[in-house]
Parts: sequence; structure tokens; C-alpha cells
Amino acid sequence: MATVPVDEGKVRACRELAANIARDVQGYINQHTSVGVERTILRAYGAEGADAEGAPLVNLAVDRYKDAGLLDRGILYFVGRALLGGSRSVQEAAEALAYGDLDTGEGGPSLEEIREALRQPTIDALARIDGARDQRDALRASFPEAPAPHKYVIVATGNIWDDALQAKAAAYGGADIVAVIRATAQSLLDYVPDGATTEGFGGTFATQENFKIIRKATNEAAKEYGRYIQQTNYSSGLCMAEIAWMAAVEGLDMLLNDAMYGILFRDINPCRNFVDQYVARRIIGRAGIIINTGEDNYLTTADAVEKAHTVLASQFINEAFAHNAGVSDEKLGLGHAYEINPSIENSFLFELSQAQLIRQIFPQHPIKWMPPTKFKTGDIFQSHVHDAMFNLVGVMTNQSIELLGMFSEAIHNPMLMDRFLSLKATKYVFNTAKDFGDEIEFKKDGIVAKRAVQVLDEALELLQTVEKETIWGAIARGDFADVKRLRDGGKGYKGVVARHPEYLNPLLSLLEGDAKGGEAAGTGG
Amino acid sequence: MATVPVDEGKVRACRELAANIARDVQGYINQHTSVGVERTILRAYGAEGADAEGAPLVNLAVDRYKDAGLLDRGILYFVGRALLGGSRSVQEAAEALAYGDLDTGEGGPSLEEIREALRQPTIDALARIDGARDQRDALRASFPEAPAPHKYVIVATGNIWDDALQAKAAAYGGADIVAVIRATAQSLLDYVPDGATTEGFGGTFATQENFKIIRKATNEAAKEYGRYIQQTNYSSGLCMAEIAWMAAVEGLDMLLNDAMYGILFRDINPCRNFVDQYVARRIIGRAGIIINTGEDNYLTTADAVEKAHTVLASQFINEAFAHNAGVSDEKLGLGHAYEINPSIENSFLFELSQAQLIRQIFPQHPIKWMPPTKFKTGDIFQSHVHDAMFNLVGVMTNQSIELLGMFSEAIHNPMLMDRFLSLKATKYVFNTAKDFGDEIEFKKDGIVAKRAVQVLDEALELLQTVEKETIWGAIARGDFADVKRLRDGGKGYKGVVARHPEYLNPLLSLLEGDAKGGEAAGTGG
Amino acid sequence: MQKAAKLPERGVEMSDEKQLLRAYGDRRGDGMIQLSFTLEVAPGARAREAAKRFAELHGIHEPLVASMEEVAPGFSLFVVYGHSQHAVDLATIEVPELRTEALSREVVYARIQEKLGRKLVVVGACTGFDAHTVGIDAILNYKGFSGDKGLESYKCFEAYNLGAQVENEQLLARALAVNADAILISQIITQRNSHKENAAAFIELLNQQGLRDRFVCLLGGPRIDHKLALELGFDAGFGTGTKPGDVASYLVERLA
Amino acid sequence: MQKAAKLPERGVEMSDEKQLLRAYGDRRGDGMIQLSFTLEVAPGARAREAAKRFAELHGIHEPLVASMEEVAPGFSLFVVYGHSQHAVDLATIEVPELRTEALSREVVYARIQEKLGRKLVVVGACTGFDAHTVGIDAILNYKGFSGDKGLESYKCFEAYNLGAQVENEQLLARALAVNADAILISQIITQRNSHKENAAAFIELLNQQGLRDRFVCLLGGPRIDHKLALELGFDAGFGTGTKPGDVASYLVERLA
Ligand code: B12
Ligand code: B12
Ligand SMILES: Cc1ncc(COP(=O)(O)O)c(C=O)c1O
Ligand SMILES: Cc1ncc(COP(=O)(O)O)c(C=O)c1O
Repeated sequence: MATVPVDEGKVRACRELAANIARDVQGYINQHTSVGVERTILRAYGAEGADAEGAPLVNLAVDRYKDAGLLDRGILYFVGRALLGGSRSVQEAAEALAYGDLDTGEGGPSLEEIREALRQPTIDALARIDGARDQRDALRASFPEAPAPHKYVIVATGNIWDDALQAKAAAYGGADIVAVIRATAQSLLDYVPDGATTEGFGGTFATQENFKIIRKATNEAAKEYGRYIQQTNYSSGLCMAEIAWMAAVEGLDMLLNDAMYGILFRDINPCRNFVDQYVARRIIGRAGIIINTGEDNYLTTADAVEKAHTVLASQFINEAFAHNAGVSDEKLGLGHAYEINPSIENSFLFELSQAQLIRQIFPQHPIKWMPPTKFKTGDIFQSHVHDAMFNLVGVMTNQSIELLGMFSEAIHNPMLMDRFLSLKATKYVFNTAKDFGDEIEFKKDGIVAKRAVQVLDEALELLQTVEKETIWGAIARGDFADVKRLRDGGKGYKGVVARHPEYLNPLLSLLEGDAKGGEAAGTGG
Repeated sequence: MATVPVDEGKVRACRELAANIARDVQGYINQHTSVGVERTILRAYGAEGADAEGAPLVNLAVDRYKDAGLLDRGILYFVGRALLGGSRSVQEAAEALAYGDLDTGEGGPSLEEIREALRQPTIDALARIDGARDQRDALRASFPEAPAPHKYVIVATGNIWDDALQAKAAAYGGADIVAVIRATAQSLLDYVPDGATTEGFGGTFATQENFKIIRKATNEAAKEYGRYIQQTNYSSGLCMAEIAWMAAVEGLDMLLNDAMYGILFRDINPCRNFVDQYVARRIIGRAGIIINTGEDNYLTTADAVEKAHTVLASQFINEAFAHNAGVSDEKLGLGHAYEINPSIENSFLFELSQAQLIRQIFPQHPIKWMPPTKFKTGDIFQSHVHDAMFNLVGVMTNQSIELLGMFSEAIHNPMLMDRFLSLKATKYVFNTAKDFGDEIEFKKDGIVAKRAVQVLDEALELLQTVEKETIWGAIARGDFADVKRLRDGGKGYKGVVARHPEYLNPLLSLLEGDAKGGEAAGTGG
Repeated sequence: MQKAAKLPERGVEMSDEKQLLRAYGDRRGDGMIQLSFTLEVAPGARAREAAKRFAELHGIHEPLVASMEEVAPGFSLFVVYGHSQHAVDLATIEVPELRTEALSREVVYARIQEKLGRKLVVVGACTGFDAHTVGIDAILNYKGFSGDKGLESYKCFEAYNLGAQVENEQLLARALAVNADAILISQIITQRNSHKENAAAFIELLNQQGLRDRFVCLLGGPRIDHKLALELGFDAGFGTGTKPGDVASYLVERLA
Repeated sequence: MQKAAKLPERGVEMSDEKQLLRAYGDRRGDGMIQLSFTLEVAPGARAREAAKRFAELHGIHEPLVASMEEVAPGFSLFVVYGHSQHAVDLATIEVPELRTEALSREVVYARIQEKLGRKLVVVGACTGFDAHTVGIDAILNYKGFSGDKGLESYKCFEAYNLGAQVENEQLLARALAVNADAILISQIITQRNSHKENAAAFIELLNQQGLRDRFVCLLGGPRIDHKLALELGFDAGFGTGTKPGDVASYLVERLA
């Protein structure tokens, strides 16, 4: 494999800085919860369903205690009390919280009694996650491992039944991973819609039922074609943690999940986002789900030549946050992208350099490589060639997960034929240039090598500044994606709640094991 | 530049064997002429025009003396006699030969007198070639040299006026070289049509007037876009030499011209073909025209993996023939192609290896690199990607002349939009990967390196066999292109004539200067 | 012997004024076009014939099915070439075209100074659920687009960029608050015509409040053209490749 | 709050028997197709509108001009997507389909031995000015195609391959001389329908000489299908991807 020069000392320095940056935030996280987190926990214990208007039970229950200023104790505190007060199940308890008399949490059973009432439900909640993981892993293990890069394609009809048909078609065409893109609006919804959905533009709603339907389709396809098909969706937006849990119990393999994407690209409040991502990742870690981080997006708003180092710096930060939440390197699909202006001379060499650099710095990680999008135009023929060059870099540098470019990128979500042709072209490039990366070496001090050195140097420098100014400062300054966000701005801030000293969340505690996020003292037990 | 291992000793051995192979044939060539050669010479001295049926004057004159069994003396012998007998110009002389009384060549002026009568016409004939060359070169020199690979595209509407429009469009799109493909039928015609033509399928007839029209259009385009546009056509088939001369005087830059293509792919008689190619190349050499040989075609009938060495072996032979005819390495655009079955694993590496090998073995030569054609299908999208990989090898290995692949290759001659899109995609690949070849090195003993060694070894072996069995034997055995042809088979054999000991051809003698083809004794003076 | 017809030299330039446009493949009038489409039928002789007929229904003469491939079980993708029988009469096509001359920064400045004597105030946003800010940023932010700096960089503009996912009400409120001269709306997502609906809803809101005449309203995005913008009730529309300078020039022409 | 409509599970398999085919882009019935074409007009608002109208004339609803680019001075290339309004009724499409079962080499041999008691004689050529021999070679020569050996390799076939550029008269003379059972013609070049003319002329020649019934006549090439071959007077047609075994099987079915 052709390598670029990487100064291991600098890499270590970057990792240390990133750890410091994340540690600082972890202190905040450990002292807060959010409506999203509490809904997640309530779901995990078994609450489900929605009312006639489609409002999920977990929203009704959590919002009620939030509005009453009681959520700081954690929703489970009230669930435990309801169980002790006569509810025969968590579902009944949740209904009581939603529709019954408001429990102010005063008097009644002791904390120890509440903990005891939650003991079995907590065991069940964890068992559900573990069971789904084991079932998925068993099926997966029954098929041979697909060679990297894994071919990842998107399905996005808006109608889950068409999605299922197209997911199977994608498998037929050679896809290894199928993503159902979410409806444009979903990430800003502060609830997860219920049931199967057939409307949604720009994509299909992420719902638990929809996850089931696609899982069924991809598992059928796996049996039909003798290849396991990975399923992925988005754990992102205001319901990041809830979706992580749904994905966990429905046996998804992968999730788009990032420590900062929501802040930068969805204007979600930074505090809310950091709190949610921690719990989401605790679940993801337990479920053995691979995450895909979103640094690739930075290059759609910032210049891919000038700001390449921001991608690398952010990857170190995302990695640190993920470590804090118990996600192992083997599940950390850091995102990066092929987004340099194609009219730039030797841009291919710059892309190659960056791809190889990331590959070397994150050798255990299932890094995720994103195709050109920003400079795509309606000339579908040219676009197809642009993707071919991207594919070549993917196979040369042995990217782990490769989202396939579509020739219609500038026009619409991929149609059936677009996806098929993209898979066909990708298979051709991967096969025709299979061992190309192993066949060559990069010239010392050449364009590729120098570029790699420069990007790492700049990333180190940036991390030094961020460490000094904290992540909040960096985000406010527009260090990432050229987007500026304030600590108290953005959507969903009202959903953040400081934890009570006796905040109760035994599932989270179990997920944290002994190793709580970062080192900061938490009160999650 | 990444290089493959090349054993210079083996290369020298190949060149020596090829020289021997060509020398053997040169003996034959020097003792023969053909109707094609004689028509060429008659044109060169100024005979032109056609009768009411479109039969060219040169055909009428030469065929008459051929049929009378008199052509062995060379048509100029009779032209000289006619001039001495009262014709006031070569044109008048040719008309006399065509329509007047048959001159049996007996009695009359001495050979010395005839030579003297031809002295000024010979000087004029040579001056015409030289003048056209100088004029073309002067215009060309007034523009900056285009960077390699030169982008070569095909125009083939059948109608010379549409061709001219599209030639200019090609220049607008970024082409460096424009070829007007010939009508399917032309290479087997034993005459060159006269005047501008508007009908022809698979292409447009090569005529002197058509050459003029395209030259005008490309020169206009050059001025408009500030880039010189090279013009090329086919000196191939039964009128190989005549077309070479027309191209010379109309200022073409390049010609498809091969020592064996007509034999193998048009079933033209080997003797006829060898005799014609020699004279064609004498003119081409004088005119400073670059030739493109046709070894690329071998891979359309033979397998590109198994028979790669036949391409290389044949290139050495073509080179030897060209040297014998006074064509310098700088004008020798040896042809090769990207024709490996794209479904073969690592086929890209094999293509890369071959392209680089040819580049290194023929460093002075403007080698011509041909795109994938055989494995193209009607899937134009996939075809475009296939071409992209080809383009990448082209720029990596610094090919001199690159004929651009067309996504519609399996469907039709390129339409306006096909050509534009091909140029666009090629410019993108050339630019984005401009210095890629310089950035890398091939692994020692890797797939690329080993393949190069193997191909040279096999070519050497084949040349050893061919030298033993002579080229006639090799062709009869199907050594090239998997096609077998017999020495006395094929088209146009009747047009070959053994030269009289006093065969007269002062223009050819001048073109040969002192260095007559090979070393064999000739009688061309 | 092939007799070469000697036509009068037509020359290589486009000839006389023509209004009837047919597709041009290789020769004038050949009508060649390329199509690709998927039908829910497995490949085979019947499928090929179905594809031919399908092409013919579109007015394609002698369709050639260049490729037929199964893209999903029971679905075939076809690539077809053929001679379109249709022609468009260019003479009948009248489209409103934005014909603002590109003014230099100096002229823009001078005219606003002279006519308004104050800064020209613009408010922009990407509205609805659309979060694609790159386009509106390119027009408004200092950085600009393709080397052309955004309105923020002009001394004579006061530019407010509200960013993405802005509700129409929010946008209007802000425009009123800063006393804007012009409102700039960006719409990138076009699925199910959401761009049209979002944009029309904003004009509707203005109309309801009797405020339509108070602002110059511009609409932009990759699928927006001037014609569409006018149809949706805007004053002008700006598509792919718009530069900040184009917008500045237009606003000056309108307002100063 | 977005209320999710709960449809009855449709499942992911293709549903019930359907005869009316519309183009399928992303969802059943959307009719999406892609077109590309060149018009002799320089890019601009009018050109864009002309392209839309042009697409509409083909029955394309809501055409989207995804790309407009000048490909030659005064010529624009358009890439257009839109919803085709047309549908093909599959039920009305009847095409002759070659349905020869692929027979093994052993069966081919056994049947020829049994029924004919001699070798089956075939003569093939690429006729007219067509010099593309790869196709006919693939069928006749030992080497074959894609791992399937050619007729020459069968013990029970006597195969003569006359190669390229063979005149119809020459081909017929040879077929008579070797007493052929079948004549195989290959036509690759299709420009100006030369393949059809060449092929039809051969049948015409046979008819003139009253010899049509004497030979089984096969036509092959990338633009040949069984239907076309029948229309041109042949017994069967073979297109892209034909293997020698297919031809052997067909001949056995016909002759032995
Ligand atoms: C960058 C990008 C993103 C970024 C956006 C980052 C950001 N902050 O803007 C990210 C990664 C976040 C993103 C997310 C999504 N995206 Co997006 N994205 C793109 C992409 C690649 C490029 C768009 C772009 O930046 N172009 C460059 C700018 C400069 O061009 P422009 O917008 O046309 O602007 C110019 C002109 O139009 C004009 N202009 C624009 N607005 C205005 C306004 C005025 C007043 C004026 C005068 C001029 C003007 O001037 C500008 C300069 O010339 C396109 C594909 C493509 N290549 O076009 C997809 C694309 C637009 N995205 C798409 C989708 C579906 C999404 C998602 C919904 C996917 C999902 N389900 O997760 C999400 C959600 C976003 C949401 N809710 O809106 C689709 C839209 C499909 C459709 N036709 O509706 C596209 C086409 C991709 C695809 N093929 O699926 N995306
Ligand atoms: C190889 C090739 C050549 C080689 C031919 C070598 C040779 N001895 O055959 C060379 C380089 C010499 C050549 C030259 C030319 N070619 Co050419 N060539 C091709 C190419 C690249 C591949 C054809 C091929 O070999 N396919 C592989 C074989 C196995 O497939 P096949 O022919 O379809 O055969 C299969 C079936 O159809 C069937 N089959 C075929 N025949 C028969 C017969 C029977 C009886 C049966 C049962 C089955 C059968 O079985 C076969 C196996 O499955 C095509 C482009 C393409 N990719 O298709 C252009 C192409 C056919 N050529 C073309 C042209 C124009 C020419 C030239 C005229 C160009 C020029 N002006 O110089 C010349 C002249 C040739 C002439 N007079 O015929 C055009 C034809 C355009 C058109 N539609 O009419 C094409 C499409 C390229 C293009 N886009 O311009 N060519
Ligand atoms: C981490 C992450 N989440 C989410 C998204 C987009 O989806 P949405 O904006 O609907 O959350 C992306 C986009 O690529 C992403 O990278
Ligand atoms: C040397 C040479 N001559 C001629 C041709 C083809 O033209 P024709 O067969 O019309 O002579 C080719 C084809 O590529 C060629 O390589």
C-alpha cells in the first residue's frame, strides 16, 4: 500500500488535545439531561405508541414532567414511582405519567425502593438491546465478509414500501449497505413519528416500524443473494438518542451520528446536541453499531482545499467524544469526502493524499468516504466520470465504507436506474484497479506527500487553538464548516435540563459500566 | 515518471530482428511497383481530374498501360515520351496516355532524353510537397505547442460540409487533432473519388477536395481558438500512396498508415500492400507527416491479454519498415490500445503496464493510444467511465496522441454531443491527474512490472520466429491479429508489377536520396 | 464507381435564420436524441419491443434500443437512440429575460449614493425546511461566489442573512424590523415542488398583510428561473451560477 | 405533527399482473425518463424554454432542464428529466421469440448422427462492405465466444467461414459448391440501414434463383433481432451475446 508520511508524535498530540477538548464538554454532559434523552430511556423501558393525533406517548409523558419542572430527576424516577403505585408495566406507568395525575415526586417510596422497582425493567431494557445485537450479528456472521470498500447506497422515495423494493434492488445491484435517507424535515422534529410512513419529501421518516420493514427486506435480499446487507439510518437531529435506540433494537448495522453535525448544519443548540449525542452513543456502543460521523459535510460549506485540516481536526474530536461514550475504534466510521473543485489542477492528487492520510491515522476505524456532491452539475455524463475518479481513490486507499456517488446528484435523490448504474460503475473500478494501491509508492516530497504533512500540521495547530478556546468558542468562531453557532442559540435548548443531584437513570448507569464518560463526576446512577 | 523495468539489450535485439524482417521484404519492394504507386506518381507530377463517370484520369492512364503490360517501365517513362512527343504539360501527357494512341514504348527518345524531359516536372513535384509542408509548419509554429497527450477526435458524418462544421465544433470543445473517418467502402476502392463528397456511410470519402475543405475549417478554428488543430486521415487501403500524396500537398499533419493493416484487416494482397506502403511512406517522410500505425486493431480480433506482445513485436516491424522509407522516429506514431476485457481483475494494471512499456521503448515516438472499443456496450454511462480509466492511463504514462473514446462507441459514429462530452471528460481527467504519473513509482516485481517484462520477452520470442519464417510466413500463420493471409491471396494483387530493369521514377529516386529502402539493390532511378 | 455529388459550398458557419428547431445529432435535421428509462418488465424480446413502442409513443422514429439491462428483478433499464419527429418553433418562444447590465462596484455605489443617499437594505434567507445555505451565503456573505464578493462586501449595502430553515413569518418580521428594501429568498429543495409552495406562500403572506409593494422580492436557487419567479409573484428570479454582482446590479436598476 | 398514514402492507415484491407499463424512476407510476439532445440555439433563457417545450412535445410532463451547455458555437446540449405521460400496453405486444432450448454438445451430435447420418454443413460470411468478422468468427471458428467453442469444434458440423466483405453472389456460389444446409450472414454496420439492405438483397438473390427453400438462412449482428430477421426473409435472427451453442441448438431443432 502506498503510504504518505505521518508523524506519529503529531498524531498523538492531536489525540491528546482532542481528549482534553471532549473532557471539558463531558463535564457539562454529565450534569445534564434532555427531553430527547428521557424519551429514549422511556422507550427503552418499553413505552410505545402514539395518540390519535400521532403524538408519541413518550413525548406526552416527558413533556408533561418537563413543563412541570420535574424532569431533572429523570423520567425513570416517576416511572418507578408509578410502578410502585400500581402500574403493572412501564407502558401503563408511562400512560399514567402522560394522562394521569401529575406526580410532583414528593413523598412516597424511597429512592432505594424506586431503584428496586426498576431493577427488572432495567435488566429487560438492556437485554432487548443485547438480544437484537446478537441476533443481527449471528445473521451477519452466517455470510462471508464483503471486501472493502463497502458499497453504500441511498434509497429515498418517501414511501417506505417503495424504499423496501429499492433496497432489495440495490442489493441485487451489488450494494453492501443500504441507507434510507430521512425526510428533509425530520431532524428538527422533536418527536419520532409512529408507524410505517408513505409520505415525506427528500426522504422517508425514520420510524421504528420503517426500520423493521427495511430490515426485513434487506435480510430477505441477503438470503437471496448470499451477501449480508447492512442497514443504516440517521441518529441525528433532535431525536438523536431515540433513533439510536430504535436502530439498536431493530438490528441496524450503522448510523449516521456525529458529535457536532446537528449544531453546525441543523442549528441545533450545542448543549442539547452534546447531551443527546452522549446517550445516543452509549446505546450505539452497546449495540455494536458502526457510526458514521459527518465531517464530510464541512466541505460543502467550506473550501475543501483550504479547510481539509478542519475535517481531520474534527475527526479527532469526534473520536474523543465517541471514546467517552464507550464506542470502540472498530465502530468509528469517521467521515470525509471528495469535494475539491474538480477544475483544480492535480486535485486528484490532493484527494488521494487526504484519503490516504485519514486511512493511516485511523487504521482500525471503518472510515467512511463520501463522494463528490458540491461540484456536481446537471451534466450527468460528466458527473459519472467525476464519481469514477472518486471510486478509484476509494479502492486505492482502501476506504472502509464508500458512499457511492450518483450521476444525478445535482438533480434529485437517486432513482432506481441511477443507483444501479452507479453500482455497476463502482464495481468496475474496484475490480479493474483492485490492487493498484499496493502496486505503487508515492514519491518522497511529492505533491501527495507534502499535502499530507501540511494537513496534519494544520489540524494540530487548529486543535491547539480549540483546546485553548474550548469547543464552544471554536464553534462560535466558525472553525468548522465556516458556520458559527452560539452556546445558547439554536433549536431545542429548552429541552435541556440540569440533572438533580439524585437524577435517576439506571439503564444509562449500566451502559456506562464503571467507565463513565470522561472523568467528570456524574450523577447518572 | 513511474517506470517499468525494460531490458535495453532485449530491445536492441528486437530492433535488429525487425530490421532483418523488413530488409527481406524490402528486396521484394525494390523490384516492384503497382498501379497505386504509378497513379500516385502521375498525380504528383500534376495529373488531375476525372471523367464524366467520375473515373480519375490517373486511373484511366495507368490502367491502360497496365493492361497493355507496359507498366513495368513506370508510368513516367510514357509521360516523358509524351512530353517529348508534344504534350505541353503532364496533364496533357496524362490525357494522351489515357485517351490517345497507346504508346508501346518502343523506339523514340533515349532514356536520357526522357529523364531530361522529366527534370523540371520532378523538381516541381518535389517543390509542391515541400511547399505544402513548409506552409503547414509555419502556421503550426505560430501557435503554442499543445501539451501531450494530444486529444484526437473523429468526425464522420458522410457529408464533408457537416464534417467541417463538426471539425470546428471539435476544436471549440478542445480537440487538438481532428480525423475525418473514411466511408466504410473506400479502402477497397482502387481509385480515389474526385471532388467534395456528401454521401458515404460510416464516414466521408477521402478526396483531395475534402482534405482542402477540412484544412480550411481547422485553420479557421486554429485562428479562432488560438490553438493549432492537426488534421488527419487514412493513408491505407488500395490507394494508400495516392492518399499520402494528397495529404502531403494539402498540408495534413498526420495519417493512419501501417505496413500491414491492409493485409490483415482489409484482405489486401500482401505484396501490393508492402509495395504501396513503401512509396506512401517515402512521401510521408518528405512531408513531415506523423503516421499512426494500426497495431491497436490487433486487439479487436485477438485477445488483449494473451496477444499484447504481438502489438509490441509488430511495432518494431512497423518501425523498421518506416525507417527503410525514411520516416524518422519523431514522426512514428506507433499504435496501441486499451482493449483488455474490463471484467478482468486488475485489468487496469495490465493496461497501465503496457502503456508505460511502449512509452519507454519508443521514447522519441509520438505513440498513439487508442481507447476501449471492443468491450463497449450500449450502456453509454458505463462506457463513459471505461473511457475515463483509459484517459487516466493516457495522462499517467504520457501518451503522445490519444484518440478519445466515445460513450456511444458500440452504437454509432460519434454525434456532436458525444464528442463534446468526451472532450469534456478527458480534459477533466488530464487536468485533475496531471502529475499523477510523476508522483508514483511502481513496486519492484509487482503486477505492473512483471507484466512489462513478460510482454517484452514474448515479443522478442515472436520476432525470433518471424525472422526465421519471414513476414510472409508469419502472416500466413496468423501471428498478428489472429488473421491468416496468403502471399498471393487478397485484393489488388493484379495491380502489382515487377519493375523493368530500366524502371523510371525520378521522384521516388529523389525521395530516396542516397538511402534507398533497406540495402537491397533497387532499380528506381 | 461512387459519383460524388458536388453541392454548392454551404460553408461551415451556421446558415440563415431558422426558427424551427429539431434535434441535431450528426447532421442537420436528423432529429437524433437519446433517452433512458426503466420499465417494469424483465429483459427479453418482448421487453425490447415494448421499449421501442414506448419510444415511438414519444414521437421517436426508428428507435434503436442500444442497451437493455435488468436493474432490479423484473425491471429493465433501456438506453434508446432515435429520430425525434418534433420541432420547436423558436419564433413562438417569448420568455421574460433578466437583462440587467452588470454594473461595476463603483457605479453601484455611485447610484445608490446619489438616488437613495443611504444604504440599500436587504434581508435574505433559505426558507421552510430547506437548510441549503450555500446559495444565499454566496450572494450575501462577504466571501461571495467564484471570486465575486457578496453584498456584505459593498459599502452601499446593508445585508442581513438569516440563514437556513427560516419561517416566512420570521423573515417578514425581520424585514420590517430592519426596514428592508429587498427580500431575498433561496429555495434549493425542489422535491414535490416544495420550492414553489414555500415561495408562493411568502408572497401570499405579503399580500394578506398588504405589504407586497413595500419590498422588492427576489427568488433564487438552482431550479429557479426568472420566468418561474415571476409566475410565483416575485420581481425576479436567479438560477445556477448567479453572481452577487448580478443581484447588486438588478437591485440598483430597480431601486436606485 | 406529521400523521403517518398506515397503508396495508404492500410487501416488497412486485405486485399483481400489470400490462400498462409506464416509466419507473423512483416510484411506481412516476413516469420519469431522461433525455439528452442538442438544439441549434445558443444557451440562454429562450433556449432553456425551447428545450422544455421540445420535451413537452414528446409527452413529457414538467420537464426539468438539468443541464444546458454550449457544445459548439450556437448549439446547446440539454439534459432533461421529466414525467413521461405515455404507457405501453404489454398485452398488445407479441413478438416472435426464438425459444430454442440449449442442447448439450452430446445431444447435438446424437441428433445429427441419427437424423442426418452425416455432418451438417454451414457456410458463413460477413457480407457487403462489412469487414467486422469478430461476430461470425465467434460463432463459426474453433475459438468460439465467451468460453463456448464455435461450430468448427463440433464433430458433427462442417463449417466454412468466408470472412469479411463477401459478395452475396460469392457466398451463394460457395454454399452451392459445398452443398450447405445453412447459410449464416453477419451484419455489423448499420449506418443508413445498410445491414437491412445487404441482408434483404441476399434473400432476393435466393428467391430469384428459386433457391430460398434449399437453405436455412440465419442472420446475426448486434442490431439484429429475431423479429427483424424474419421481416427480412430469414429463418432466424441472432443478436448481441449469441453463443455458438445457441446456433447449434437452433440448427438441430430445424434440421435434425
Ligand atoms: C451542499 C448540499 C447539502 C449540504 C448543505 C449545507 C448548507 N449549509 O448549505 C448538506 C450536506 C447539509 C445537505 C443536506 C441535505 N440535502 Co443537500 N445538497 C447539497 C448539494 C451537494 C450542493 C448544494 C450547493 O451548495 N450548491 C452550491 C450553491 C452555490 O449553488 P446554489 O445553491 O444553486 O446557489 C446558486 C444559485 O442557485 C443562486 N441562488 C441560490 N439561492 C439564491 C437566492 C437568491 C435570492 C439569489 C438571488 C440567488 C440564489 O446563487 C447561488 C450562487 O450562484 C446539492 C447537490 C448539488 N450538487 O446541487 C444537494 C441537494 C440540494 N441536497 C438534497 C437533499 C435531498 C438534502 C437532504 C434533504 C438529504 C437528507 N434527506 O438528508 C439534506 C437535508 C437538507 C435540508 N433540510 O435542506 C437534494 C435535493 C433534491 C431536490 N431536488 O429536492 C440535492 C439536489 C442532492 C440530491 N441529489 O439528493 N445538502
Ligand atoms: C472490432 C471493430 C472493428 C474492427 C473489426 C475487426 C474485425 N476483423 O472484425 C476494425 C478495427 C477493423 C473496425 C473497422 C471499422 N469499423 Co468497427 N467496430 C469494431 C467494434 C469495436 C467491435 C465489434 C466487435 O467485434 N464486437 C464483438 C462481437 C463478438 O460482437 P458482434 O459482432 O455483435 O457478434 C455477436 C452477435 O452479434 C452475434 N453475431 C454476429 N454476427 C452473427 C452472425 C450469425 C449468423 C449469428 C448466428 C450470430 C452473429 O454473435 C456474436 C457473438 O455473440 C465496434 C464497436 C462495438 N463495441 O460494438 C465497431 C463498429 C461496429 N465499427 C464501426 C465502424 C463505422 C467501422 C469503420 C467503418 C470505421 C471506419 N470508417 O474506418 C471501419 C471499417 C470496417 C468495415 N468496412 O466494416 C461502427 C459501426 C457503426 C454502425 N452502427 O454502423 C462501430 C459500431 C463503432 C462506432 N461507434 O463507430 N471495426
Ligand atoms: C451525521 C449526519 N447526520 C445527519 C445528516 C443528514 O440528515 P438530517 O439533516 O436529516 O439529519 C447527515 C448528512 O449527511 C450527517 O452527516
Ligand atoms: C492503419 C489504419 N488504416 C485504416 C484504418 C481504417 O480505415 P479503412 O479500413 O477505411 O482503411 C485503420 C483503423 O483503425 C487503421 O488503423
